[in-house]
Amino acid sequence: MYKAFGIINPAGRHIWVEGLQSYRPIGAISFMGRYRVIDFPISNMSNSGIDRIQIYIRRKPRSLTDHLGTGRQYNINSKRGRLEVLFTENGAEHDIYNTDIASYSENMECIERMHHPYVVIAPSYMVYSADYSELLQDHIDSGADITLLYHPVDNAKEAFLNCNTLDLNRQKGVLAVERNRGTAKSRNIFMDTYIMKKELFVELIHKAKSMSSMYTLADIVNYECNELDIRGAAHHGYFGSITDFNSYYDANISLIDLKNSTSLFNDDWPIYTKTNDSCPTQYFDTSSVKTSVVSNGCLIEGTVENSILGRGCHIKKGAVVKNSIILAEAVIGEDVHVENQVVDKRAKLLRVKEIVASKEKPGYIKRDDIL
Amino acid sequence: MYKAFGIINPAGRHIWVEGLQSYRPIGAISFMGRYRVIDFPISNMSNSGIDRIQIYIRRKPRSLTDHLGTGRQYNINSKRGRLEVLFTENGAEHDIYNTDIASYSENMECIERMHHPYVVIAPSYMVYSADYSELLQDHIDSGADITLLYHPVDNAKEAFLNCNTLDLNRQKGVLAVERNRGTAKSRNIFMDTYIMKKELFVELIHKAKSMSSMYTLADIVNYECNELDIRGAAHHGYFGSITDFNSYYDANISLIDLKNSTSLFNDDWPIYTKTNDSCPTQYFDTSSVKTSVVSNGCLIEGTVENSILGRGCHIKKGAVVKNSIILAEAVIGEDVHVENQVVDKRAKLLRVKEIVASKEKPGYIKRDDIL
Amino acid sequence: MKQNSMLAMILAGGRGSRLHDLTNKMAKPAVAYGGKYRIIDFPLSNCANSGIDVVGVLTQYESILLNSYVAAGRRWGLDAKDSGVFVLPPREKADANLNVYRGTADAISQNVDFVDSYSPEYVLILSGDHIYKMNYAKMLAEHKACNADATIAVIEVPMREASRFGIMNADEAGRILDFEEKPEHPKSNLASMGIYIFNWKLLRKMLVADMKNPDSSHDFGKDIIPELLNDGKNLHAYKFKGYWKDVGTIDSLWEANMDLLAADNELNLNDSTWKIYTEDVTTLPHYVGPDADIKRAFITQGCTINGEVKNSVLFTGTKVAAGAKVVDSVLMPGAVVEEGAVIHRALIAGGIRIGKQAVVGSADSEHIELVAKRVKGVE
Amino acid sequence: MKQNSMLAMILAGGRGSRLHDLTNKMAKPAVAYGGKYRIIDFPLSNCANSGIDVVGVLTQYESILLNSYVAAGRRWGLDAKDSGVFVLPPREKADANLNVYRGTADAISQNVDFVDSYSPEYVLILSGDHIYKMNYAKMLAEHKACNADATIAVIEVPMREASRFGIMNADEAGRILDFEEKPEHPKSNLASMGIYIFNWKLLRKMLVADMKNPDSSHDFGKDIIPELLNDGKNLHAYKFKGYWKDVGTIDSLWEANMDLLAADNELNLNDSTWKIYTEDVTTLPHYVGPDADIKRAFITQGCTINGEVKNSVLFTGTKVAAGAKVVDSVLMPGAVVEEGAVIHRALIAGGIRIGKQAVVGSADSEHIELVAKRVKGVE
Repeated sequence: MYKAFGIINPAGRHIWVEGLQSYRPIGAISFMGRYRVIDFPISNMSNSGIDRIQIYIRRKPRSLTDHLGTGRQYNINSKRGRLEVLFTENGAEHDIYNTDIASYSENMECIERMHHPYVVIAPSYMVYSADYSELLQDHIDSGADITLLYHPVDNAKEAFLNCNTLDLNRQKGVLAVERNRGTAKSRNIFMDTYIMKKELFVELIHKAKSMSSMYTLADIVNYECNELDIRGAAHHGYFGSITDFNSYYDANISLIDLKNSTSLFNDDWPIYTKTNDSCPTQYFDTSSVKTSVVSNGCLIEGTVENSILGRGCHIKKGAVVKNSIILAEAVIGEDVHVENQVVDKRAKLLRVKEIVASKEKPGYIKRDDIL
Repeated sequence: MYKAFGIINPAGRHIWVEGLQSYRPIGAISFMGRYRVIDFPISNMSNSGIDRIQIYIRRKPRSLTDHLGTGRQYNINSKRGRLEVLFTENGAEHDIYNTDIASYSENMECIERMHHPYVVIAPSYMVYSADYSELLQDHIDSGADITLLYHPVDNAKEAFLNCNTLDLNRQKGVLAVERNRGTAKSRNIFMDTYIMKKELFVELIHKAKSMSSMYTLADIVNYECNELDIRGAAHHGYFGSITDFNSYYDANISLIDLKNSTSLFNDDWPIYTKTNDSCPTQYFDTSSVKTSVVSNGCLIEGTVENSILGRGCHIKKGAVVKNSIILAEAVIGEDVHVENQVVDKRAKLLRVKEIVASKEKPGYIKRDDIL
Repeated sequence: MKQNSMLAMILAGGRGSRLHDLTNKMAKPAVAYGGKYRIIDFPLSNCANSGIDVVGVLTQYESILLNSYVAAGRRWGLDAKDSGVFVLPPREKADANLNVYRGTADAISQNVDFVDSYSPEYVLILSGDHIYKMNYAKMLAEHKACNADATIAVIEVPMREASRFGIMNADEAGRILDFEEKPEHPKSNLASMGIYIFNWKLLRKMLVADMKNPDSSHDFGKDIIPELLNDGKNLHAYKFKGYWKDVGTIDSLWEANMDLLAADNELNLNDSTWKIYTEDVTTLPHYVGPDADIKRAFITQGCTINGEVKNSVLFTGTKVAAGAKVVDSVLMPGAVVEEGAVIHRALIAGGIRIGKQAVVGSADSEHIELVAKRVKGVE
Repeated sequence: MKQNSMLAMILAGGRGSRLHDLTNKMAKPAVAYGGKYRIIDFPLSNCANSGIDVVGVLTQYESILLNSYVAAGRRWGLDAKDSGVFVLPPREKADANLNVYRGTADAISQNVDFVDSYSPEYVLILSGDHIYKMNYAKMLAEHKACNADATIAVIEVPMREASRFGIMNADEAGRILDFEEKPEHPKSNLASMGIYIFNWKLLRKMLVADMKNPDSSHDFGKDIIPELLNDGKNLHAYKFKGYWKDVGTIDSLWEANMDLLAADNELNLNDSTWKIYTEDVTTLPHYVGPDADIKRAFITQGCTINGEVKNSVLFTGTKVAAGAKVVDSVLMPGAVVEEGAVIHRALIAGGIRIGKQAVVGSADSEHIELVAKRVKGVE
């Protein structure tokens, strides 16, 4: 499938994973122990035959560029294909002008250089599996101008509150793209995934820019709903949207459940990531682990339940880890009790023996912190 | 040689290659047709066995990160070794606070993480060959605290005006590091290359920062001349310092001369770069080329003299190119006469038929421009 | 394998003995071509550009250079996570001794386990010694669209030359009716290019049967294709248009190089949408000296030219000294022409030195002179 | 080659027939070890970590898996510009037919042209089937410092076991006085590890002579080393301290895996300054179910464990169902233990399924049971 190139769009200003995002863009945040969030959209593209991918990024690029390398781990041909990291230099972090349109516009030259007729745009902050080559074929066959991917949910009152929704007619025509206001249970959550002709994409960028410096791609697509043939395509299978700290926590924890993880991961649709060459995890005499996902390189002497351990964690004797997400190389010291926490990379929980939060409001321990 | 890690330091605020540098950092500027300036320090490090290299960068990172990839083209083991691009996020372009010390300081965590006892620091804007493993061994054997590399020249009145010089005693002890004021012909031009213990380096960063927010590494080393045992090591062979537009032009043109290029390039000390997979250059019936360096992928129908052609240039029938540096994919149209020019990437010189400057003040044609 | 579930196998075992001294120390697919390439770069780059991730290369004769050359799959970008170029020489097994490949089909048969380990739906069989650019993805699409059991790429050749080829007779829809190897009286001018797509399950069955057949020569053209036609399978002819050359002799290798000098040469190596990838050589761009005179030439990096070069192709690192003259010739990698030497209609092998004032070849010879030993000049 | 001008050659041709069914379809160096590794990962990672860029791997027996495994040099970072892992099977030459390697020295002799193409100063000869971590750069430094003609790595073994090894008798400075292959009455306990550094010029000369010697068995230990000693060459013994294991039998392979369970095991695979690199597998981290009970275990990604696992090593993608019990055992990649099955002191080969309620091995057996075929359980 050389018809389309891919774009991984940056998180907009309404999306912020408190704590974790101070150190890296959402795409570079650890997920399910050994992945980064951005592994999902890139693997989807690679598996769909898309081998020219632009990744837009605004700040703290190091962890992301380190992780991506030249894209070989995503099985992208290093001659023919290319992962291109495009930087946005203008505009500060929480700036209201900080839109995806601004990023595209600043790198317009690189977009115009692509010779593919179509573009597939997917977000760096959503986790799902989807075959874009099928979606593109359907898009072409349908004759639509734009196809938007959505996921029907029935918990939109309490979840996906930072997401957009699609208002659809019976023919799946999109009537509006609007923010989820939590007013109804059943909603079609917009997955921030677009398929359209490259030409139309360029046109929309220009138009959005001329209409308002604050317009996003979703805004301009919403504006065009009456003018263009915009259609929704329903997504099935696991869908996680990481738009704030709680949704990050929930998405991870929900995937401990084999039923969910089986619907996201399957052998025919590999999710690639960068290997760290860690050795297997070592369990000691005193270990007790249940219902957990454990990455390589850990040393486990304590108790772990309903948790996710990143690479190279050390759970010492007498330590108890429950309902928590422990990022790489963290140390949980002897007899330390951790519950409902996200423990960031290399944090060491040694002296304070009780670090417990509620499930509704999980806690966060900063990177490199010693407690 | 796993004793040292490498640092490629960024160009300070007094260094600016007018025109070219608007689009990319100096390190990413094309050199001798197929190279980038940064290929030289990285190849020197790789050939010396240094396989952990930090590259500091401030702005317009795309062309540099694209070019560097994971460093495989520099023969750096992709598991054991690492090219790490470190970004400086604070401080604007021409900011007076824009010092190398500020960059190091912002990324102190990454420097402290290195477990090598020594550091070799080389600039991204100087072109030379040197074996750092020998220099390091000499440094260790000498017992000096810091070794500085210098190049003795006898044209310091008119050249190297943006460089520092070393004031040396008879034992090659450094008495001062001071700006070349063009007051004497013979000077020891400081090659902005340092060898010292990592610990001392970290100490100097802290000290410089505490003394003045505007202090550079060279400033603090100068300040320490009385306290520390700082020695000069003389460099032999070709030395080019690219600190402004004229020195960029001169360094390129001087290397057309086989005598100079042979002293920079030799089979035992490969200068690596990223291949572009261009096919060989095609000469047509009407071509006439003399005393020039020609990269692959060009189509030559016209006349080229004492010039350097980048990859994929097209010199059309009747065109005359003299004493010029033509960057990749530029087109010199029919009967266009170009003399003493630097023509940036993808520029097309089609309609204006005379583009001639003087050798003393060579001209510059902007990237993507159509004349 | 995700992209199109097709794996490629390149037959690269042949010596190519009509290339004489050029193939003493290397197999034919490793022979240099076009200034900076080796012949096998073409099928390998075609694979990379067609989105094929896994390529097996069947080697045998003097495979050391070829093996290490293709093993570095990075050259064609075939070094990503699930990609690779795999060298497949004959090997010793628990139930079989070390044995040479007895034919093109036998080479695949002996590596059924390799193919199986990727469980591809389709297998593409290629020859390692043809020069051409082809999008195998398009061929696969036609194979699928026609519901073919096997698809064979064919090219129209001049009718008078047809008897030198394997000729396919196909109906209008492209279904192959019969196949004749080098027919005296060819019925069509559609020559097989030796490029096949098979449904792997079917081919696997055929190969297992073929291995047991004592009368078989274990060759695709002679045994497998006729057998498939006998069985009434749907064999489809995929018509290829474009440059295609099998360089079997010194004359044709020279000719293929000369083809590149035409302003609008059909192979067009300068096409950035279908690059041919090759070894990345660490040399300077080429240097043209003050006394050089170059017209109609194809010159690559690492060369140093100070003499006259006309209508010639200069490979990596060649040198032409002042006063020397190279006309209608090919200088292979590292060849050196000293002061005043004159070369006409010759192919100078890699690393060979032509001494001062020496005269090699002649402007009106019928055949091209291959120079594979040092020619002494005036001392 | 810039860094230390030493090229490595790994001898990986052996079948390792005492590993029985494990080596039916693969050579011994390809055998799985330690949860996620293959044995040959150790010499290859050691090379990468020692700054060696070019490695030749001499393969022969059932080399398909091994060839394609090592060909992907990216696994050890050996895929940079001037780096590479090159598979060197026996080959057909212009002046020689396809022939198996007759001995360790013959394997190098047949590839002199490969070594020559890199013109190294030193050649490091390694065995592909030993488990250890070693910095060859240090060994080379000692080789240079001693001005040795050849350096042989040795390890102290218990005196009573010395007669199972090739024993070096060296003086205090480390100069080797004599060498005895499996001596009845060993004079020292310094066993050769089969790791040699040679000055290439000297070795090259020795090999050419050895090829012509009709009485030679073309083996380093039996022919080359004794010959060097005869010639009065300076042979140096490099003393290695640390974990080193040649896993020749099922019992020793099992033991080497069990060694990893000790809290302070000497091999220490968790050392981030000397990582062992291996295939990058695309799987989830391992999943531990609600009914799992794991103590003293070494478990890697892709496993699903819901039963009892004690004192065992679980390789990539193994499954232990609820109610199953795995004790003192090794489950090789993809092995599946179904509900209620019980395994003691066994080594379950890759992909093997142990059926429901089946019982395999016993807690007090002398030897380890190798299970290489499916064990049916209660249906």
